[in-house]
Amino acid sequence: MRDRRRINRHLAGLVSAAALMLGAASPAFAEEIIVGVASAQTGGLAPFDQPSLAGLKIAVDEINAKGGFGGKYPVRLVVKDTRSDMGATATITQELVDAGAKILITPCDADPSIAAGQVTQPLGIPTLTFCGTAPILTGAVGDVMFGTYPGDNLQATVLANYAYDQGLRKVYLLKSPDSTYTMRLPEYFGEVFTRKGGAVVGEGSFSMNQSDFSAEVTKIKNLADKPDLIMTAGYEPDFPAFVQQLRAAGVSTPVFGADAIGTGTILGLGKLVDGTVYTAAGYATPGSKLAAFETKFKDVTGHAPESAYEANGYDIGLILDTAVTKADSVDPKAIRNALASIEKLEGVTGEITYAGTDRMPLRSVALVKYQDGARVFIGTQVPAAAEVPAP
Amino acid sequence: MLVQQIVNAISLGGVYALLALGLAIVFSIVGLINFAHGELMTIAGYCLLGALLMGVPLAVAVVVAVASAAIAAVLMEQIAFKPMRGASVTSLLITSFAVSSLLKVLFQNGISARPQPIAMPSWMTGAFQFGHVSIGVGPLLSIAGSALALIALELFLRRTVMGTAMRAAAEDFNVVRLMGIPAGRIIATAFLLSGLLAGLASLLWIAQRASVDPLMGFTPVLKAFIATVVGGLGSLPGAVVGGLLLGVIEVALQSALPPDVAPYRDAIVLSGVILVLLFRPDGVIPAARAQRS
Amino acid sequence: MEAGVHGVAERRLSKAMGGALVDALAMAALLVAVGLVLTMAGVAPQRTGTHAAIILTAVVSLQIFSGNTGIVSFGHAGFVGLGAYVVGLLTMSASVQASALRNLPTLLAGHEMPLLAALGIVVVLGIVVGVVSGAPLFRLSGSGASIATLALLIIVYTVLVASRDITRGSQPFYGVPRDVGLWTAIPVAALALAFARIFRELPIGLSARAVADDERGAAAIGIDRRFTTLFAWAASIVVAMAAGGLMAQFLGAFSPKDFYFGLAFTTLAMLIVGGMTSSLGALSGVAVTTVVIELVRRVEGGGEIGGIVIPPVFGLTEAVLALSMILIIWRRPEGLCGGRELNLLKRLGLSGPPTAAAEPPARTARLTIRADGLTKRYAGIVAVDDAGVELPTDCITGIIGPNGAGKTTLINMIAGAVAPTSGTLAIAGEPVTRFAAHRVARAGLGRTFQNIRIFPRMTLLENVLVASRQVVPGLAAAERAAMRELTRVGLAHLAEQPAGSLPYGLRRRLEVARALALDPAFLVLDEPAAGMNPVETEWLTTMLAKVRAERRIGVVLIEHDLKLVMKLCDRIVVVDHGRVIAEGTPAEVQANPDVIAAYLGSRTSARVLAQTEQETKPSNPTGEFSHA
Amino acid sequence: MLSVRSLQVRYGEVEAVRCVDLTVGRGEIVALVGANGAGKSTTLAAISGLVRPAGGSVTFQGEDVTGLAPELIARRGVALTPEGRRVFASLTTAENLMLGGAVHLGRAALKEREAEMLDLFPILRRYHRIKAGNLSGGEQQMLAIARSLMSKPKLLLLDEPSLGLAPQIIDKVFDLIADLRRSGLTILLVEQNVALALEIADSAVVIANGNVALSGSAAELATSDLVRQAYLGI
Repeated sequence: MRDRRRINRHLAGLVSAAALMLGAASPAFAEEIIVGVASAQTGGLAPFDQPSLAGLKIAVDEINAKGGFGGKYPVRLVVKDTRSDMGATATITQELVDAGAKILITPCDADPSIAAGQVTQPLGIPTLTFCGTAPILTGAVGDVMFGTYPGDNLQATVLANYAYDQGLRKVYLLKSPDSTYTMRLPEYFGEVFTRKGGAVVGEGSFSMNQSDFSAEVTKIKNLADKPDLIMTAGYEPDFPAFVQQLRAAGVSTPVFGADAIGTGTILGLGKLVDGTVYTAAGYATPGSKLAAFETKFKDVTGHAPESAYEANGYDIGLILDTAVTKADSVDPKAIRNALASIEKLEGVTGEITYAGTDRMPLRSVALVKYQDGARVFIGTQVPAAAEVPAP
Repeated sequence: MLVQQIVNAISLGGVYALLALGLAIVFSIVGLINFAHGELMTIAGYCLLGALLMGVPLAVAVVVAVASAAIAAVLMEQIAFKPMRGASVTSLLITSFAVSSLLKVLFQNGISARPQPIAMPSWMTGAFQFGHVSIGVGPLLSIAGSALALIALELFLRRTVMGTAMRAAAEDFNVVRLMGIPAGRIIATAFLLSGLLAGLASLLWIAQRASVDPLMGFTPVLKAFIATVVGGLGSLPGAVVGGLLLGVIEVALQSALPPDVAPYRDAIVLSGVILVLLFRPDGVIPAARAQRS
Repeated sequence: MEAGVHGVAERRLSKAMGGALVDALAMAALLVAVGLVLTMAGVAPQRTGTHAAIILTAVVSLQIFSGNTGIVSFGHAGFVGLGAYVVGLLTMSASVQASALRNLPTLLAGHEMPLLAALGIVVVLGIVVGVVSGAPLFRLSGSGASIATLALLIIVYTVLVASRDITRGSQPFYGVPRDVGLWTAIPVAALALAFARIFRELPIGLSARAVADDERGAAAIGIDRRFTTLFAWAASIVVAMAAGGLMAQFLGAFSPKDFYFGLAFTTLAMLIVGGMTSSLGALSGVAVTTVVIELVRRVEGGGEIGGIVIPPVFGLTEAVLALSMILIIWRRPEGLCGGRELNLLKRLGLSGPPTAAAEPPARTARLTIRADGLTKRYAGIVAVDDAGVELPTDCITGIIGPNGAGKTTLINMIAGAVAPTSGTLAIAGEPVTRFAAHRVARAGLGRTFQNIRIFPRMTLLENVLVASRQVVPGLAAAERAAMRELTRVGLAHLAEQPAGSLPYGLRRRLEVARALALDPAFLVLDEPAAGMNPVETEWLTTMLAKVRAERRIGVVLIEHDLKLVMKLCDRIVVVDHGRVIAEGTPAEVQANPDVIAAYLGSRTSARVLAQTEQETKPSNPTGEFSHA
Repeated sequence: MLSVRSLQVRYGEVEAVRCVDLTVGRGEIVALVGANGAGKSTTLAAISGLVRPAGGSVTFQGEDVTGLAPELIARRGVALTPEGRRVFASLTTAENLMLGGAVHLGRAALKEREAEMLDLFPILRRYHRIKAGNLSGGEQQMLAIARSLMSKPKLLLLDEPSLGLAPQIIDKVFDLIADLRRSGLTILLVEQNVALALEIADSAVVIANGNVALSGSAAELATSDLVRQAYLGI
């Protein structure tokens, strides 16, 4: 069986090589374009990669129904599970490249994405992370690496702007050293917030997956200088635990968070999270593209999207379609250049721009507030590039 | 503030104690450090979720959840650990790792990799005010829950034949069998109890975090493991003491460490564990084991 | 080249070491061959191979420690990580460093070393880190030590995460040059594997395996468990950190979570699948697991194979790994290789046991063990109460007494296995009170145990070699000395067998041979004849008498078989209820009413005594212990 | 009542019992004697089910019980008082006694039997609520025997009851064994102290190196030179 697979792979290689030559000779010939997906379908990153892939698949099916990228290059997704393992990600990336992938999608985290990017960078193959948000990601790899989701610094900027505009001046930052996201996002927030004139009155730390916040809460409660808001990038299960325990201790200071808390669990907390503001890649207002996507997603898969990653996955499909259309070629370098020049693409999550950025998209960030057990849409912001703190 | 932190410490330590006790009961009888204990918690969580989704009242759902963890524990023993009886502690430990990782894959692919929300009733997030001190319903519930469970377990171990037999079996399993008490039933009871404790701890844990996910069992079982080691592997009073101690130390460090040092908290706690082991290799309260010549 | 090494093996190397070198070369050659095949197969297979070779290095590091000492370590993954960060920092370009690590201490900044130099530093650092982190391990043993390694894993992880200025904390550490390919990883892996294969034959490796098999038995032949464990730990940490260095340059970017429980479990699983106690086990574990993962993951993505559409089943890899691990533990707890090494020379029939050395010279000086007022109290019970004895060389002393009288405790105190509550002890005039067992052993006391403590997973030769090399410089000479003792107890023909396969009676002989290999001034035997048949007992008696006469050593034995005692011993010490109640020649002791009472109970003894007085004694030249 | 035929027991490679035959009749005391390591305790362990015989058979009251789990053999009325007493040190005297009869007797019968045992061993009455670990060696031996008797066994297997006890205590224990026999209990006694054993036994079996070296009536053996040779090595 293995031999046959290998022969198949060799055949695929030969076919694509032949197709490439043919393609060069006659550009009208419809050729398949392979999108390699090195994603974590199991392990710690699976909660992010699984929904992202589900969204991407829907987009690809739709695009193929119309003839493929740019209407003429049928798309084939080759998906391999990295098991959330770094070494496996690098190897699998190489395999996908060997299998003829012209575009590569990497897991929802900076580490494996950088490891994969180091394989694709020398080959010039455009590489997009599913939803990695660490802004250093693209700089660490080079010009083939693209973020798709709003970066940590971008989200923090939008949040800080909003908080300052609401007249809040003193912030308590709650960080966890356990991940880039939980550590850096509040720090970016602090940076923007102090630059605007706000003050950081205290910092606390927590360990992820350790639901007990009582000591931290007691500390916050007894702060001499009472904060106007608490900013954290903690998510499940830490965020619900924190808010529950904070409110139970009688502290009513509003808590701001980032996109990872836009989930059913947090919504399910009801009145506890009243006043919590968070960022999102997009917001499904009635009649919006996102709302339409969610309906569509439910029709196709039988269940509603569990997060914003499904929509983001779908948008990756749109981004790639746009880039290939623009490049009008399956040459990775051409696609890369086309990607880098995308400006104000209307995705289902909002507006996406790569032109003029370091390939972490400058894109719209939705601000949402939990109120009375429901989500209230505050608005969408695209911050000025200058406001966003450096990675 | 001090009173409040003490309450915090007891409440956290209580949950650790329940978990540690679950590990210790099984270890004392069959010499297995069951790392799949965390997955029993996850099973309880999913069953709680399932029951609630089917519209079962909370009280009933709680019973269903705890019972399911207990049944799962007994099944786990029957399927995975029974063929391994008498194997070395390390073999058993590693088998339990394998079982744990198998179950995680099952949850991730069979249910969902994403956390599933479990809405806790709002009264659980209230607080009582005692003068300057306000104490949350959550911590109180967890203190009361752990205390009741510990008392119930103590009564079971002291007042019933099976309980007495289990204490005896922890000391000298073979002699208990010589009294005509079936080995299988003692082992099954040990797993049943550990499952009940895991289920209960799971409820208290979930009450704090409001969601279930496939990987949720890992952190608590790690803490429980540390607690049992500090307390004395296989010693039931040791497990309780170890759990409480760990809770107290964690809360104390969390509230006392300056922000610069705070990230090193776990390193400090674990160095403490090594220190305890250096001076008391068998833990704070070593398990009573029959000396066999 | 192999022939050359083989030739050297004949002349200067010990047999075992020669065999190990050949095995090491064979395994290295295999790795190189696999590398060549992979090189031809394409870039992706090469990556798989590179990654597997690095993982192999990590698994080998685990094998060196856990396989030899028997302490399962969860901590190695953390040290792999430490190595990755060190190499990352040292080899990173200064410009990337300036942007990614702005607050890096200047000591660490701007080295831009080549990989090899960085690995050199890792080796040195590994020794330091190993010695420092090993401190708790060499004080603990068994599961306590195992748990301490788990704690170390968490500590290393936490420190890596918390030291943000140096490691970027939990953020990806990137910008490490990626110079590690198949032909960097394979030589390092081969080197590590060769080291692991050779390590087990080195004195320290032998000692470690002995400690793992039987801690008290090892102490009795002068092995310092603490030092041995620490040494094995430090050596393994060096390899682990080197694996980390390769990993750093293979991945280019990583963060602390890549070197946490996930890696710890994976490497441990691989080692267990292959078999923890041999370097071949490490190799086969990694090979089998890698092949299984490669096969299964091709299926789990789904697709069409031979016209049949297979739906994707993600998680299959993990599930298959977990299941195969459970199956291995159920069916082959010793792993696929059953804990055996390649032993190529033996397989090919090119190696036989070494020749035996000549007898050591007889001792000339008369020495004594002197115990005064030895007392041992266990919670409320006085096992030995103010016992004073003198045990000279060139004499066989029997210690007798009813079951539970305290004989074994007394012997254990003399041998350092049990610390006395009070009292003093001197061997040959040198005070050794409260010395640990291994120091007493080195002071010239060899012993056997009531419930035999041989090293079942080592061969007979290794069992004795580990003792002889304590007194004989040079492994080759020690091997010959070991062979001499095996010959003496009549086990030379079984030298290459694992000791665990010996029948009971022969185990006793092996234990005696091991004690004799220490070339002790005193040989202390705890119930040497228990469980032996009359022929075996007779053989033992003759052998002991001969050894005593030839080497003029002091023999001390506890024995229930009074026939043997009376026949063999020059002096007898009688112990009851923790006290020495009589001492003297066999005849003197037998006539002592206290002794008879102690043996037979007060009521019967009166009757027996009355009878004893009636019996005539001349018919029993060796003395007899009369009885109703 | 008990019949052991060609019993063979291995611990891995070690053959602890090679071939042992013995018969215990109703109401008898049979002594199983021999040197340390001869295979006496292993024989008892095999009869009680603690180790699985590698060969041979054990028949109790006409029923083949070879290789049954210890709990099943215990339920048929065989009680073993193990070597070294092995009382549950962290349990009270009362709890130790209770476990002895827990699966054999109902609640009321259990109380009654406990009272009988306390009459038989008055010394234990004082230590009723005391942890067994705090009792002296002799008291622990009494407790261990009483614990075995709680189940009203038909056959009592006694392993080295004199081990580690002071001479006066040993005499007491053996007086007690003689009393038990008078009350109709069948006893298989393993004892290293051959003189003591032969004094109270009806018949005896001498084991050496896992084989039966000799067997016969206690009176015969007590005067036999062969016993002295086999056991005392004279």
